[in-house]
Amino acid sequence: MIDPALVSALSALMFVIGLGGAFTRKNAIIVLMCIELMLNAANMQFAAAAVHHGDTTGWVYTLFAIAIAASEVAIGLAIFLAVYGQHETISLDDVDVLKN
Amino acid sequence: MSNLTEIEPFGEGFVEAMGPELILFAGMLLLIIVPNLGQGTFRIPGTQLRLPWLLGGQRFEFTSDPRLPAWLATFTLGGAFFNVLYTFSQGLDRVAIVSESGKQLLLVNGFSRIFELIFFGALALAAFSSMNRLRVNGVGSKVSETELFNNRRQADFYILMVTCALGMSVVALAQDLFVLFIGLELASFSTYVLVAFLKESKVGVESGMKYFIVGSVASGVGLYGLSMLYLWAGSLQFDVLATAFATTSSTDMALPLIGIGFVLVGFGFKVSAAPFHFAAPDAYAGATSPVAGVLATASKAMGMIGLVRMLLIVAAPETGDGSAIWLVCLGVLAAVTMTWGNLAALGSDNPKRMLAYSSVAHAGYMLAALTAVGAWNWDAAVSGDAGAAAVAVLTAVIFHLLVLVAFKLGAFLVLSILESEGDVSRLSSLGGLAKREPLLAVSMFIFMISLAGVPPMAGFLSKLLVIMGIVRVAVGDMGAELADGGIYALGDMHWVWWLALLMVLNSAISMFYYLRVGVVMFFDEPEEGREGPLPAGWQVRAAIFACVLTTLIIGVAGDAVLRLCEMAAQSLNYDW
Amino acid sequence: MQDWISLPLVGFPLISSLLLLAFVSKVSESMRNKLSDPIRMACLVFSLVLLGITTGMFFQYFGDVSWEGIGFNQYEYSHRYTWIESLGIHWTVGLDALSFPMVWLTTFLLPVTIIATWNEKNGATYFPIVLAMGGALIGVFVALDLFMFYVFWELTLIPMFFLILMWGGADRKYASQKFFIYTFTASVVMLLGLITLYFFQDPGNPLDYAGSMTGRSFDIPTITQHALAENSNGNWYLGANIQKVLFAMLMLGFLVKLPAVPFHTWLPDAHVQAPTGGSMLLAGVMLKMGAYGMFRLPISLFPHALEYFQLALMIIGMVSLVWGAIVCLGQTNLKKMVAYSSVSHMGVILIGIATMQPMGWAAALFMMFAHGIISPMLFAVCGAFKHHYHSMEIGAMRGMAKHSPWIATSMMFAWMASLGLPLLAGFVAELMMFIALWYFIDANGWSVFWMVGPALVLALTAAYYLWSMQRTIFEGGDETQPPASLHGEPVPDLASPEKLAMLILAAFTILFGVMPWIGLDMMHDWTKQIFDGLILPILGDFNGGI
Amino acid sequence: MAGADVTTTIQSEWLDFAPLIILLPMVSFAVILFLGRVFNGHPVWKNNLKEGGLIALPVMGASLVLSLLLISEFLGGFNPLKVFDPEVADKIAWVNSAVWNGGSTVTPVSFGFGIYVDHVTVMLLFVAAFLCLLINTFSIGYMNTDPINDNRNHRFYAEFVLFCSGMLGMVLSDSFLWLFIFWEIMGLCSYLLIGFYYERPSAASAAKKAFLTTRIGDVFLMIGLVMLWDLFGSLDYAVVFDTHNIEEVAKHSAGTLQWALGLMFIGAVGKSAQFPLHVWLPDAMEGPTPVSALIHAATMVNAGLYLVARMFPFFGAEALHGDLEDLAFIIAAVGGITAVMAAAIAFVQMDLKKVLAYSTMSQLAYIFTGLGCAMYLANTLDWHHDDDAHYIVVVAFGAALFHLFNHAMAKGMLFMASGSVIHEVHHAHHHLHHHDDHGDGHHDGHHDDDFDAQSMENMGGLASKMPITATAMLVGSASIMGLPLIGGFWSKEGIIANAWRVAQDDPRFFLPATCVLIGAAMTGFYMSRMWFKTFAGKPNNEVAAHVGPTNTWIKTPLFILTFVTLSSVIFAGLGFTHWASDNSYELGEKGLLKGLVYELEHAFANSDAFFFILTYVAIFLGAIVGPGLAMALYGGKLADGEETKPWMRPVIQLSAWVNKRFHFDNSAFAESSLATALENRLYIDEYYDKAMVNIVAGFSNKAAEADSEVIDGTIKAIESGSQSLSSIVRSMTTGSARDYILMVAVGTLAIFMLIWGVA
Repeated sequence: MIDPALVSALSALMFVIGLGGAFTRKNAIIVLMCIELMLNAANMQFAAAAVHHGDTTGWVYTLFAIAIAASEVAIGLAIFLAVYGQHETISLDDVDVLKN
Repeated sequence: MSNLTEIEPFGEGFVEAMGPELILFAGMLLLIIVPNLGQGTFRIPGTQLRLPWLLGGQRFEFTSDPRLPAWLATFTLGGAFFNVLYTFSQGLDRVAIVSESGKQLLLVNGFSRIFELIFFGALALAAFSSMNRLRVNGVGSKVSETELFNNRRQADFYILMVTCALGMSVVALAQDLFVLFIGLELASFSTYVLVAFLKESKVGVESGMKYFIVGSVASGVGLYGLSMLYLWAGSLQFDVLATAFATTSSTDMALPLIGIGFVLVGFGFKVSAAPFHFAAPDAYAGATSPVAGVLATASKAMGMIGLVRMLLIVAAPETGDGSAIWLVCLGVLAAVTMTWGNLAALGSDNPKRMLAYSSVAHAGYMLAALTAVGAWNWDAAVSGDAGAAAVAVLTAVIFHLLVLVAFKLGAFLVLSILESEGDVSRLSSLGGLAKREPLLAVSMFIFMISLAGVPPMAGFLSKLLVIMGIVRVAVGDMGAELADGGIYALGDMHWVWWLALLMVLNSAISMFYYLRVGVVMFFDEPEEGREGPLPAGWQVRAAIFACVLTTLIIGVAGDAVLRLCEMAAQSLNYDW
Repeated sequence: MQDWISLPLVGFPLISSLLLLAFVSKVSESMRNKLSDPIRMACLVFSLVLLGITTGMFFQYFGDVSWEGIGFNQYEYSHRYTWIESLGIHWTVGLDALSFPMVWLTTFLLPVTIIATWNEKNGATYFPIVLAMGGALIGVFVALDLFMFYVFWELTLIPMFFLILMWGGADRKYASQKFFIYTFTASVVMLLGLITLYFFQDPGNPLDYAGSMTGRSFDIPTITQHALAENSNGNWYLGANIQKVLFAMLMLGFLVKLPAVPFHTWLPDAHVQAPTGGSMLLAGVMLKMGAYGMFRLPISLFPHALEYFQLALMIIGMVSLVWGAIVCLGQTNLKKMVAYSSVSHMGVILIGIATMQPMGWAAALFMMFAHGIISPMLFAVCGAFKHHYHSMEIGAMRGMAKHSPWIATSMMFAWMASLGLPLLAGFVAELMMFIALWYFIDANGWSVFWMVGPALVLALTAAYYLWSMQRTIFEGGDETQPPASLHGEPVPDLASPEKLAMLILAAFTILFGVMPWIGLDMMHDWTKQIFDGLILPILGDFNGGI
Repeated sequence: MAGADVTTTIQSEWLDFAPLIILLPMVSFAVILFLGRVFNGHPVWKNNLKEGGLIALPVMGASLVLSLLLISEFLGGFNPLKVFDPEVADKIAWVNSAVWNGGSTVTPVSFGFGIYVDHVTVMLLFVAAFLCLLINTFSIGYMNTDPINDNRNHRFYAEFVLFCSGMLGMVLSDSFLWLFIFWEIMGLCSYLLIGFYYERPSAASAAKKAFLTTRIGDVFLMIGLVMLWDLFGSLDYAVVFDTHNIEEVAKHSAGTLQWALGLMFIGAVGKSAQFPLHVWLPDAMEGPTPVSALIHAATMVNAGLYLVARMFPFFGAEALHGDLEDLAFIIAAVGGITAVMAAAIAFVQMDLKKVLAYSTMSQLAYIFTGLGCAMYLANTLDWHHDDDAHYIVVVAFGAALFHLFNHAMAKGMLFMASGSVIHEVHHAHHHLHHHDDHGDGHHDGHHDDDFDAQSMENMGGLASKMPITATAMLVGSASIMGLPLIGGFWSKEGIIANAWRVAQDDPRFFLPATCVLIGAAMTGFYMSRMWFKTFAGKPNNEVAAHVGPTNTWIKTPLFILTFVTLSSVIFAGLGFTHWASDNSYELGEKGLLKGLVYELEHAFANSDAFFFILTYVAIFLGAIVGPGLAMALYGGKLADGEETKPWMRPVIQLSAWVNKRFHFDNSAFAESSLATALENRLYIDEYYDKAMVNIVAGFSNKAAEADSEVIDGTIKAIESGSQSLSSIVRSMTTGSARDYILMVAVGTLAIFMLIWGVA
């Protein structure tokens, strides 16, 4: 069995990649993917911790988190579509009517 | 202290305990079903017999009324609101919803209920006053319609409001961090869509997108923090976390501290604390005003619950001689937030952005108050009755959040009237309001000076309470020590006193932009094309009037509300 | 005794004006204009009722209250109602010889202001706001609860803000905001001071009227009593350091309101832009709130700190006095000049306080009162000048004595009263300040050069007033062209209501100049009481005699 | 008098009415002003009541009668002082307060008002009340006949009576405080009356100058009073003159007392127009002539003298022996300098009233010198115990006061006479001009303004046209010049003699002594010059030739004053030179004839050789050198066919003879820089103006700028600073969601580090 610590380390890496990607990429879809990466990092950590503590609640948490991530994607994509309809781009840098 | 009743889900007493939530749930179902009722029939397969089953088809006149969903939502939220009030009047029972394994999932007590009061009140007002105004002609919209949305789309809007309320009430009740998080996400997702609801408008969708993306990142960080806490403690129950935190030696603090820090980010976004607030002004500016008002009041209160639970329950300040570990961090956050918000609002010409920044500033004031709680027993010699001090500060925070609904949401509602006749992205949109509708202008002025904290408005009392709380912690029992011949200097007070000073100075800065609104309304001429009477709509005016009355009455005679908040604060932690 | 203060003096003007305003805001524009006259009359009658009540109080008609012999920290007509119990907030009202003259002055100025600005535009809203202003001002003076005091202190800003914003001059937008924000800034610092003071009370020592949640009290008599007890033990109440800090914080709020140099720059802007009625109340009563507050709170609570900051106060007072006068001389705007003269006169009050002499304090109190009668007249004259000649520039209109003898006479009278002509109200205060100052300087071995400032100012004051009169009342005559701003219309003199207001103000200026004891005796009594009750027990030994 | 038992209180019948002397005019001020406002232009008001003149007249009469009753009672009872006892309750407690001297109680302090009567009071009371009545009479003739004053005379009379009230109040009040209060009221009236012709810029400016200049003196006076109060704890005469109190103060604060009195003296300098605060008086002649006569010659300017005379008890106090001699010298020196300076400027003045103004200044300076010398003597001689010394002091002080009396009467008369001349010249001009309008078209553009009715250039030979005026002027001039036996002779000789007496003791006093001696000659010159230029010789122009006689309202006071001035010899015989005496030298104790002989003996046959010579030198200078030069330059016969009264005929003929015999060309002097300087008033006004404009106005303009730029600028900088800070802060909200996420990440890192750092 894999040491939960390694899983945690991987999840930390994923989290950092996700967070870093979120503010370096322009395309909203990719940013959304980065967010998913962060959520998945958390999921992994939950799973690892559940193993570590031998506590089943962690699995439940993971499942719920996946559901959350899914609905997030649904909402996100819907919003991006609407944005594209109005702005004809989903580049985060170009959608900046509102500022200051 | 009333006894705690533990109930399993759907067990005996569950309906009474979960009354408001069940009302919301029922209302949500009604909102889904009722607007779809029509002459729809169901043909029994293989026959020509058509049974009317009322769904779909040519809808009834009643069910196709675009105002119907709003009424339904208003009654639902209002019903929940009054249900909460009723339970208060009945003397609240503490009820915990426990899982089969005995873990507390939800806890009904004064603290959670008073926040529900805030949520339902704000949402009910927002729903009620949105009744006549949900049109397409938002800011910069391509499509222009003069009619209201059809009632199906109306229904979407109000369903989201109700789900938002449901999510928020889960946040208020949750005793498990993850349950809290789920509630938070439910409310957040609803608000993302509400913000982006005007999909025909450029700014509407843009604000929605920004709010969504930044919010998602923040909750992603928060969730990761959650997972770290879980990794550390093996549970996300608040009491388990609190015990674990209190027993962990300071050398092993790394994991929980990172976890708590990450969770703070998630909640920080909700209360729009700097530097997590950036999406807020954009969101407020793009959303319809009632929704923005909800963001500034209910959503902020929701974030505040998270902070309170995390900081005061989990990472509670040590009961011995010392202060919370996060004290400096939160103090800095508070100072930066209030100053940033006020400075940014100072130069903002967009009334909604201005209110957004002011909301950031108010978040800073409340963070300062929480900081003070963190310092509650900073020095055994002079802290005095620290528990009472902590209750006082928390009371102040709750009171502030409560009255904020009246004057912050009220201000947004005034803007919403103007919004439904056109653009409100410039301060000059408010020009000549005093001539066009004096009572509205006076109401707006009252909201503004209440936000600034001018007596005798509720905003003054709340700000006073916050300052009093901070000073109380900073001064502690020095008075008694002085009377016994102790000698103290300014430097002997806890440094949170300086947060109070910063806070009053910030109030002074805020006076600039609040007053400017008054000047524009009472001094400037209306913009071209806006000279005529304002759009009609008694509902929104009634809501504004209610807000004004609340602002004034609580400002002048807020004792009862204050006691309610005190009771709520006391019920957060019975150790105090 | 019946409560003659809460409802009759405070509630009545506030509520009636709010009702009037609410009513007016609901009617149509044309109806509003029609309502202007009856509302004006109603406000006048209301304010006369207020004046009647306070005058009745003076003549001991209500409850046979003698204004002399009230001990320190004793109050007449006092009543206490619970307000916000959990915080120890009460609606506590009461009067003593410190606050009563100010209350009377407020009620006196209200009808006079209404008469003087009889023809102000939008009267239907203007007069109720003036009335509300009066109610708020009275509230400040009768409040005996820190919270209530602060509430009314800030409440006064709102009607004044609207008076300036809606009836002011061209630059009223800037001025009204500056006025509001500047004084608000200072008062929130004061608020923090008040709250800190609140929590520095000893909850162990059972406090009357303490809040259930806080264990402390906002009650001014109670706090004063505790402070007195502590101070007279030979200790500094709250300890030296804290006392000094709190004194400074409270004083900041009051100094800005007063205003003292260098916190005065809101005043000229506010005055120049304010309408006549606003200026009259602003200069007449609102500035005095600062001085009143000083006596009521920092001085009564922190006498040690007062002595510690004596030199600082003296310097601020001197600087205000001299700087105000010098700047006056450099003004070309009539109203600005008068505004700066107020700064200068407020310096007299500060100096009087800084002398820590009964006579100096009595001088300060009488100056508050006398300036409260004279400065409204100054501003009424300025208002008439502006109203009739559409200009505020000194020299825009000359030879007023020829074509506008009433304005000219009023102006001459007011100017002379303000420069301290004997037998007019201002002289007594200046004289007493002078004597107290010299007595103090001599007794404490301070340098004689402290006298240079006041002496210089006596001459400078005469200089700027005479200079302005030369360019307005004198010269010109037949050959002087009326200012272009009149557009060739004939030059009007004062209207009848203005005349009446001027005559009333002049009569009282003379009355209190010739018979100063009417007001001065009770002020003297108050200073004597506070010295007997507070200062002497505390500082008597401290100095070891001078 | 000093050192006498000042608390002696005797019941008096008329003392209770004394406040009426002040109150009657004060009330009539309001009455006249009010009636004038209401009835302006009404024929009854205008013709029958003379626009208030006939309301003022009986009021002033009543004041005079009451004053005379009080005086006669004072003289009859002849107690040194009659005061309200401070302990007696009927003194009005005007201001009550307290001071704290660091002890365990506060000391109550009270300022009250009461009436105080002594020799000095009585002298000034009579002068003021008497002249006020006469000048009121004159005003009715002067003001009401000038069309320029139509419908504004009520203002004149109102201010006039208010002034009288102030003057009478000042002399009657029982404390330095009330002296100051009434002093200021007089100052106000002076201001108003100088600015009576408000439409003239020169009048407006003169009024301002007068008020400001005297105000500067008043400031010092006020400080002096405050210091005095500090020393004695009171300003009541009864307290400050109390021998015991003075002894107490003298123990350790004699120096402070000298400072206090010195500062008070500066107030007197301002009010009495002495160098260096004299600049206002000549300009004050912008006011109507009765004002000049009353305020700026006869009464108000005496207030300064009165104040100095009031200080006498300090100088005479035994306890302060020798402590105040420096101040006495300063008083005398200021007087001496002013006497010469003013006389010199008077040499070149062409304006009739200006000559008189400078003359006033100069004569007041004489009185100051006299007072200074008397005070020096009182302060240095052991006069309480040594009878000779006592006599010297009393006579010295008496001479000064007597000169005050003589000068007031003479100068009042001179001003009224000059007013009468101006009035008639003006009328003549008007008449002529009016006449010309019909005859000669090109005179049309000729305005009143081009013609200066006050200039002596437009007079000459008027002795025949206006005999009574000319006589009054002659007698008045003689009195001022100190021609033997007439008016001021008695007092002036005394002043000169005392100055030299003191100079023998203290060489510093050679300065004032020399000045007054030279001044005598100068007085002789300029007064004669004025008279001859006005009344002798041929009319200088057409207008002067058409001047007619004057009216009865004007003639009456001239007549009375001429008589009073000539009666000076009788007053001298009655011992007026001992006026300031206490019980040992009673008024008229020797009997009139014996007294007169005594006085003559002292004047002309002084046993002391030094004073014998001095007397004749003075007479020579004042009565021969001065007038002689004037005759030589300006004397001349009347025009052919003109006749005048017999008593003036020899004077005119003498002047004509001297002019013929000794005439010399003075153009060298007239064109010298000295003459230019004199014409420009020695440039003093110019320097003051420059100081005012450059220093005061310049500084205040800079200050006003600094106030808005620096102090308010700081506030504005804070505002604009926060605005720009705001735009910086807001610019961080770039609009790009990426940046927002970045900030979230940064914030996360920050929280992490903050918590980490603490943990």
